[in-house]
Amino acid sequence: MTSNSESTQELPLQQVDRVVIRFAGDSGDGIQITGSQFTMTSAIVGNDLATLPDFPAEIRAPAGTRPGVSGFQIQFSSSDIHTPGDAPDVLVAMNPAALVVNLKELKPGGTLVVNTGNFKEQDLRKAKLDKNPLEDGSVDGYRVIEVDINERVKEALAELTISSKDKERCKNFYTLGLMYWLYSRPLEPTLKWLADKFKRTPELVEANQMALKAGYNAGDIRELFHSHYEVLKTESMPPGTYRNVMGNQATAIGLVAGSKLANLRLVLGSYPITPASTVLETLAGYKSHGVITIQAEDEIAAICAAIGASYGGCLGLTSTSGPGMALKTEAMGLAVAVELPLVILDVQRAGPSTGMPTKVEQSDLFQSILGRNGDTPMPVLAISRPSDAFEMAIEACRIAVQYMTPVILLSDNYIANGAEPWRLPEMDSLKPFPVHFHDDPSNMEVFGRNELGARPWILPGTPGMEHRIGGLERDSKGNVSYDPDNHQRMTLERQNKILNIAKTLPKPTIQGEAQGDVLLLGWGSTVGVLTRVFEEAKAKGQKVSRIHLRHLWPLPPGLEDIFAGFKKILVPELNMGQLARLLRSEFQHHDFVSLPKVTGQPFLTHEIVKEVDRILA
Amino acid sequence: MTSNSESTQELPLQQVDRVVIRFAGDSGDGIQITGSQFTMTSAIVGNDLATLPDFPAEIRAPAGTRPGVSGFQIQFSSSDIHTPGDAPDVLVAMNPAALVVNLKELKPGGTLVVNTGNFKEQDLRKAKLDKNPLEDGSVDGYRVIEVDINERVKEALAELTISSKDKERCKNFYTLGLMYWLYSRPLEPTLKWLADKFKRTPELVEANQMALKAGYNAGDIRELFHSHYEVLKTESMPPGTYRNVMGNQATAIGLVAGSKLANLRLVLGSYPITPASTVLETLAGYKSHGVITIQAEDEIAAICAAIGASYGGCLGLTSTSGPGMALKTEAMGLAVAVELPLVILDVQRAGPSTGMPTKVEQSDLFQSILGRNGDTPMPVLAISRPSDAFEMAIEACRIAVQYMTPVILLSDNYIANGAEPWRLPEMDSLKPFPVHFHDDPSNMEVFGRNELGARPWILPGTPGMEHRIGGLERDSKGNVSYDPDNHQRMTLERQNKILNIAKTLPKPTIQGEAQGDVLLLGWGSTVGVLTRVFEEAKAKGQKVSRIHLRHLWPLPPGLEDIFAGFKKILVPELNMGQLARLLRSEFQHHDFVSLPKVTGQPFLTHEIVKEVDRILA
Amino acid sequence: MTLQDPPKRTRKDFQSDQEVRWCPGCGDYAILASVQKYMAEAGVDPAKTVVVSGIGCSSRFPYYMNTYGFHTIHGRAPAIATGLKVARPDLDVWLITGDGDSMSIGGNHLIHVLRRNVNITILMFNNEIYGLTKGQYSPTSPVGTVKKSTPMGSVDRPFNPLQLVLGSQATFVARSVDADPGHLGKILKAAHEHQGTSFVEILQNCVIFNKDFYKDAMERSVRPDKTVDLVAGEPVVYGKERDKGLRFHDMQVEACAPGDALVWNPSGPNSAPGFLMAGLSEQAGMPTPIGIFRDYQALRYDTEVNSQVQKAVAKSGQGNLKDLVYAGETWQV
Amino acid sequence: MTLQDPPKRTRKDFQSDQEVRWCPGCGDYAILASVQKYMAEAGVDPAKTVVVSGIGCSSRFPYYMNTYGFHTIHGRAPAIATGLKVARPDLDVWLITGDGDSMSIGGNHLIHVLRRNVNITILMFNNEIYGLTKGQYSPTSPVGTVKKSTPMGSVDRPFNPLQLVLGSQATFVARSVDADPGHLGKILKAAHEHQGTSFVEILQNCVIFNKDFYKDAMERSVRPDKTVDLVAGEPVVYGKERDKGLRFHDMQVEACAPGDALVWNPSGPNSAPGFLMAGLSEQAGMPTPIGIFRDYQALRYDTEVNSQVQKAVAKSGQGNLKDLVYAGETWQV
Ligand SMILES: Cc1ncc(C[n+]2csc(CCOP(=O)(O)OP(=O)(O)O)c2C)c(N)n1
Ligand SMILES: Cc1ncc(C[n+]2csc(CCOP(=O)(O)OP(=O)(O)O)c2C)c(N)n1
Ligand code: SF4
Ligand code: SF4
Ligand SMILES: [Mg+2]
Ligand SMILES: [Mg+2]
Repeated sequence: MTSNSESTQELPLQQVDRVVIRFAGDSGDGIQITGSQFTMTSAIVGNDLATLPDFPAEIRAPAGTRPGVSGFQIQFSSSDIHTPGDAPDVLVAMNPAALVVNLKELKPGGTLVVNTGNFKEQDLRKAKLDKNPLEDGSVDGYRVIEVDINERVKEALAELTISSKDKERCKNFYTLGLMYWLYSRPLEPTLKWLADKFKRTPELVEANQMALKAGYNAGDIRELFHSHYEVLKTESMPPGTYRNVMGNQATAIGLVAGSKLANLRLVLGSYPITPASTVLETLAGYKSHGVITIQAEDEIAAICAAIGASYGGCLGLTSTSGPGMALKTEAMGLAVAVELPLVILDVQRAGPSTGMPTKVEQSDLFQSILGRNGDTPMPVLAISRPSDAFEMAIEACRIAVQYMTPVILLSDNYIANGAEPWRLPEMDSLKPFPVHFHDDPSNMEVFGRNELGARPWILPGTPGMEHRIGGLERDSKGNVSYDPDNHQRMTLERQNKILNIAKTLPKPTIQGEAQGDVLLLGWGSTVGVLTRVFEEAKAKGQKVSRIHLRHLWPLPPGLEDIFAGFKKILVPELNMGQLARLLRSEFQHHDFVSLPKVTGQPFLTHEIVKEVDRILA
Repeated sequence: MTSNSESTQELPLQQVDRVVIRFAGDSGDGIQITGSQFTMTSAIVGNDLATLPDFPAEIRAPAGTRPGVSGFQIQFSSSDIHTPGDAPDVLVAMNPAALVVNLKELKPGGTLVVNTGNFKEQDLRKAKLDKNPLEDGSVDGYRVIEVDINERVKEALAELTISSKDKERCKNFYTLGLMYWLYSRPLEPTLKWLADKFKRTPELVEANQMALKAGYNAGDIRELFHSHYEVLKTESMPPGTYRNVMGNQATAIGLVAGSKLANLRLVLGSYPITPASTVLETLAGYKSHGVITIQAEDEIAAICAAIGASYGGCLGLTSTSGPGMALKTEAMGLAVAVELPLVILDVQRAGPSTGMPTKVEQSDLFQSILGRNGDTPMPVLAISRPSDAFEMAIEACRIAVQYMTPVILLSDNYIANGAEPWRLPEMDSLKPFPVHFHDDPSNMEVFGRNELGARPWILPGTPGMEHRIGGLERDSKGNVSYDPDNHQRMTLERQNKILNIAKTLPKPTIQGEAQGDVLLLGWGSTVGVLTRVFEEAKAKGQKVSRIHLRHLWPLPPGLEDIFAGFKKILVPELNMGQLARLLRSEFQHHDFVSLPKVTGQPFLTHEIVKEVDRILA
Repeated sequence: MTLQDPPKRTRKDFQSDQEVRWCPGCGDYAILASVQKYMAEAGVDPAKTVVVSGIGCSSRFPYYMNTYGFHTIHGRAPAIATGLKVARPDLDVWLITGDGDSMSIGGNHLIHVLRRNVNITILMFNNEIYGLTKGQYSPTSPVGTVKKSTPMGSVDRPFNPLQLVLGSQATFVARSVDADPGHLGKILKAAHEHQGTSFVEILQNCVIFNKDFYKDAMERSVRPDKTVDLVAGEPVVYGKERDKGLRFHDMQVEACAPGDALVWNPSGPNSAPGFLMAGLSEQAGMPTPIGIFRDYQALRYDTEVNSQVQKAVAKSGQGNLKDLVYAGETWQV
Repeated sequence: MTLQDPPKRTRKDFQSDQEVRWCPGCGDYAILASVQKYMAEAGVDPAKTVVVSGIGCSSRFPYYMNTYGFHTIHGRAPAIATGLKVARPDLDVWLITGDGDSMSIGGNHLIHVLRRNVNITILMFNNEIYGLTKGQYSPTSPVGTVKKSTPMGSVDRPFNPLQLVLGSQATFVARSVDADPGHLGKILKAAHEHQGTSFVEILQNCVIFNKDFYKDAMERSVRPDKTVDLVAGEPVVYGKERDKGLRFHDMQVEACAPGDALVWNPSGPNSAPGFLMAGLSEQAGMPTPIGIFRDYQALRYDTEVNSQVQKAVAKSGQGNLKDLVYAGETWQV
């Protein structure tokens, strides 16, 4: 049953600027692979792009059910884009559950590709549907392309000897082929990827490649579509070598880079937790870079192992997410007290408590900046996108070793699993900051301070420099001290050391005019959507500018001046307004408007646009 | 060698309004007992009083050393007082270490009582002194009373058959007797206390009682002093039944009271930690009140056991200090998520990390209000003095059960170990707030909400009401939900429930005028010193008023109006300015001046007075 | 006096209205069915039953049980269950946990609940993997395990779960397997009837991340020859033909004729026999022991804590608030 | 080739400039002296030595040692030591802990460091009390302990520390006592020489809060008759006259003539003999065992982790940052 299809002599090739596709299907359907292949190929053809994977919470929810639906949205464009798009132009729905879960977000008049092979009685039942949504009017108003992908794949692979189960597993590549044709993408990158991926089972290489081509050809022989499209390569992308990268991967690479620039061995202590686990897994694969990974018994042991490694003269690192951060609280205090470098990566997810582990939120900000017993200041940085992770990870390492302090590096689920083209740095643009261990016994002030306020780092094993450190308050020699004045002085020194980091930070750059009605202020993974909002506002002639904070504590210099240029400062956050509250306490004389969102989903452009319009009304 | 003593026929009895005595000696000398006996007796004669015990950090530092010095300061008065006093009028120094550690704080011209029996060569050596401070001019300018207490006690007890070691142990009661005479206190309360304390060893009752009387008589037979003093009973104390109480003890009693008013069994899960341990120890003695105490394996288990008990329909309680709070962070989030009542008592000490466990600080405020992963709001209350602990503990219990929420109750080391007269409440003035468990299966919204925003509390064991709760985000029936709108709604409901508590709180009362130049704003254990500062300012004619916050989150109503009446709001805190930062973020249009102090010691009156003068200058 | 018969219940009475969401084929389904079946047969009252769990695939268990349930946080269920049981000794408390939840992050609470001997029933689903976080090795994975976080193989020696719990003074220790509902049912009964903490390790198949890890011993065809079931009062004999016996010699286990086999006694004060047996499968040629390794009566924390309260009340009378407040030296102003 | 003699050192070389601040009479002094004496005799290099500790009276130990030292947080020293030793296998890492620090709050890290067999030496000072927090009972206090938080006596069964660590797959397990420097010195040497995690329980007198708790077995006058020293290769014989022997029978220990006594072997793969012995003093009439319960070579985590790194480098070459950054599919714009 193929509908909406007419045979015309030649299908027109239309150029479009940007397209949003959402792939949706059962988590067993290989949706994430389909999405990431489409991403890779689009990156290679030179589009700008942004992605939003959406996993089910369960490992394998029962096939065909609504909780089992896995989604992957990509926006790709011939001009700059910054978000995966609010509403998809095309929805590919591999089963009824995927259709009903996603349909309401498809653009009016958008294209709906459905795999009718999965719309049988029992499929509808699994999705808890009484009626077939393809037949009850639900899909009216959309351009519906019905393909029995199951059948088509079976036919295409009829001659292969692999099991019918294995054949069925190829259907995502058929789907991908269809989309490649529709948007004029080359097959080669995926063909190559398949050859590599299944190199131990050549029959699977063949089958998947055949399915991909069959899907492509199905489009080509005009079976289905009225026209096909071309999204040209972005001209605005700066020249350079690019690579497609996921956030957690780029973070891992950046941390290795940071340790190398510091001339230290990287030692990760970690306990698996969604969505941070892949950082551990990635770093476990970097042993040839001298990286050591310790999968500890819990988050407390993980940070403690990292502290032990830093004490031993390596760069200690620990990676986790919200509940794990909570557990590390006490040990963070120890690292502050003994003034050892340490990087603490928090890939945030939706809370409180276990919350929604596979959803995004920026709600660990307060915990990071203020959530420890005692006066326990610690620098906090935030990654804003996969392609920014490398640089921010290096920055975290730099601050940690130069200031002898633990540093919190915030990421989130959206960055962690999102992918985008990353313009690779020139290697010699990376400025090393090698650590010099202190080894002069004639000058043994363990808590003496250099011009930055940092204490010397003394390597255990250095003859003649034996000393003791610990969590009790201590004097400048490291010995326990209950002296009142000493505690006052040490507390101040610890605070000033951290505040002084601000001096080394650049003043944030303003996108747009330095004066105006509204300053959009964001941090972390909202960068894309805020850029888009800014552009829309500018297009409308609104006096809106934008800055994005990469350093959350200490705050970068120059904010007072920047804020003075605007009537209102709009702070959209994926939490209940944490940064806004912090800014109000630091800057008393400006008008901060908080725009909180806590649905576990990223902002949509129009949600913020609406708020800007409201403020300007 | 007794100096400064002249024999006159009759010693004058002078009336004085207030006196500050500091007892100081080796931690083995029984200084804390001496101090608390003086306190009890002064309370019974009707003085107002305030105390400041100062323990050594070590259990038993080597005898005679400076780190082994234990101190106890008491101010007692015939009029209202609020602090243990800045500088002592009398210093009792039982050994050279105690002398050198404390001398610099004695008032110029003050009285110094020294036990010369402990000023031998080896005693000086233990205190790391080259010369005898009694002979090198160090004590010039003080009225020095030298008594060989060791010898006097030996003589006084010569006829007793107990060991000479046991005799020596009586010297603190000799000293106490001297002071009782000097300040005209009755011996009976202490004689009675001794009889009870040593009831199993009558020979020790006799010895200590004899020593006490010998000390008293030594004063009386005019061997030592020029005059003696009387501090009349306070007329301003409201009538009622009084009892002398220490902070941790009053807190424990208040928590039992809270559970009884809620008609629930109190179940404490705790892990020992200074200075909170005595709450566990006190409650362990209240078994006949149905109180259950679980000494858990760590702080995490402690709070979890309390959560388990609350889940089972008891009032769960956990008590700890800073590092333990840090460890409880994750579990607090669970309690917020499942919305069970729970009281978390944090007896603060100096941080960060292990810090200075026996010293005071108020630096867990941020951790308490903001230090959790996710948006995880929790009410925070603060006790301000031993006599206030009972009421605040009940208030914490009330909020916990009425709002189905964990509540943090802050105390600190100064309150915990301080003692003062407590005017006992009339029992029928205590308003019960009995819990009604929900047991109607026809109405089973596990996360439905009443008019306060609280969910129903359903007792496991209730037939027909079986349900599940957990840390994953949940819908109103308690089932796991990843629905975006549900998470937004639940997050809001959790936040509003806590913010709404403010509606039930009284507007803080202002001490002084509603308009003025400076509003002194404090919280917690600074209440006494701030009251004193207020009184001094008033006496000087400064336009200073004062409020003290008992609820730190949500903040009580009416603050905006109060703040509007003042040019500056001075916020002295024993931390780096945490409340001041919080207030700035909540109240944008007022001028908050932070006065931080982090020496591990309470504020002295003049430190704050100086700041007030500076502001007004 | 005749007791009233408990209402007859079926498995269905213990099924909640929530859709079960483990991966198709996961061993957790079989365990869920066994537990529900046992509860129905034993006439357990769902309203008096609480299932507490930590975090992990296994720990989703409470949602599927039509009893009271508390899905807590990772590793902390033993502490929460301790508080609950001490507060409410009348409730029947079950604790569901995984090898990661109980032996990794929750290790401390596990060993302490066992030491205290709180009267609860712990089922530890051991799939030798972290399922929920998608397949990292766990503290029960053998050395050399190649998984996501150990691309070159794990190098840490695993726990022997039963030795760990015996070392923690556990009073009831048993092992069974998801795929043998008959055996599992028997063990559940014994565990539930034991007074004190019962610890049951259930080998559980994670079909996604550690498929059939236990098959060498547990596959139906080899099971009789590769496992030995420790049953109190019975000789330690195994094999399809029950032709192989085991006995002790000098603190070792040695093979012997069935007739010479040791008669199993898990109930002595000394837990060393169970400890030795727990290590058996590490000995070449020896079967994997299942069944009951220890079943011993000892002091129970929950009971004792409550009886101290009763004693205190009996001695000093039910404490009254006024006495507490007005205690000690008081005076009038 | 002759090795250069290590510089001769004395106890003084291991004494820091900090005043020792335990209570007069505390058993910690004797242990400190024994450790310093052993280190001097063994020619240990203070600069290569790190003493890590948690929190407790015992954990103040590092301040008094003229080596590198890290006084960490309560219970976490094993995790910190693991990170340190893995990062710096060249350092000699000692860990000082108390019964509360290691068996209460630190239980999880303790069992995991033992399982991993990280090459460090752990000295656990067991005074059956929380000293630093002024005398609450601990997880090693016997049932019925009346202390500040247990006015009616404790009701939780204690750990047997040696059984707990053996259950955690410890490879070296020993027990000694503060008051017997000769024995303690011997044990310190064996523990330090063992490759892998060594766990030494040292019974330690807290004169303030738990004075002489161990005197029934450890007082000098009764010690020979009330303790039995387990020494590898020697018969298990004790008594002032060495007239009492012990041997195994059916997984029990029984008394026998000295000539029939078991010859002690702590080095087999099976730790059940040590486990059985560790429980001995709970058996009426039996002595308290001290000495070495287990001494067995096994895979070491610190070594293995580092050798995987070396293997990876050997296989793929020393990783270079550019290759890492420019890996995978790249393209030019
Ligand atoms: C504090 C915290 N740390 C980490 C996690 C992530 N986490 C969830 S389950 C799990 C391991 C589960 O393993 P196991 O107990 O064996 O259960 P299984 O899924 O195998 O049944 C981990 C690491 C978490 N939820 N919370
Ligand atoms: C997180 C935390 N919880 C509690 C404490 C308080 N505390 C310090 S030492 C200690 C117990 C010490 O007992 P043990 O390890 O046996 O040492 P000992 O003093 O007996 O040598 C406790 C509970 C702490 N410092 N930190
Ligand atoms: S991941 Fe494994 S343990 Fe978890 S549900 Fe799936 S099969 Fe079961
Ligand atoms: S309290 Fe006990 S363990 Fe601590 S120093 Fe004193 S005697 Fe030693
Ligand atoms: Mg598992
Ligand atoms: Mg101890």
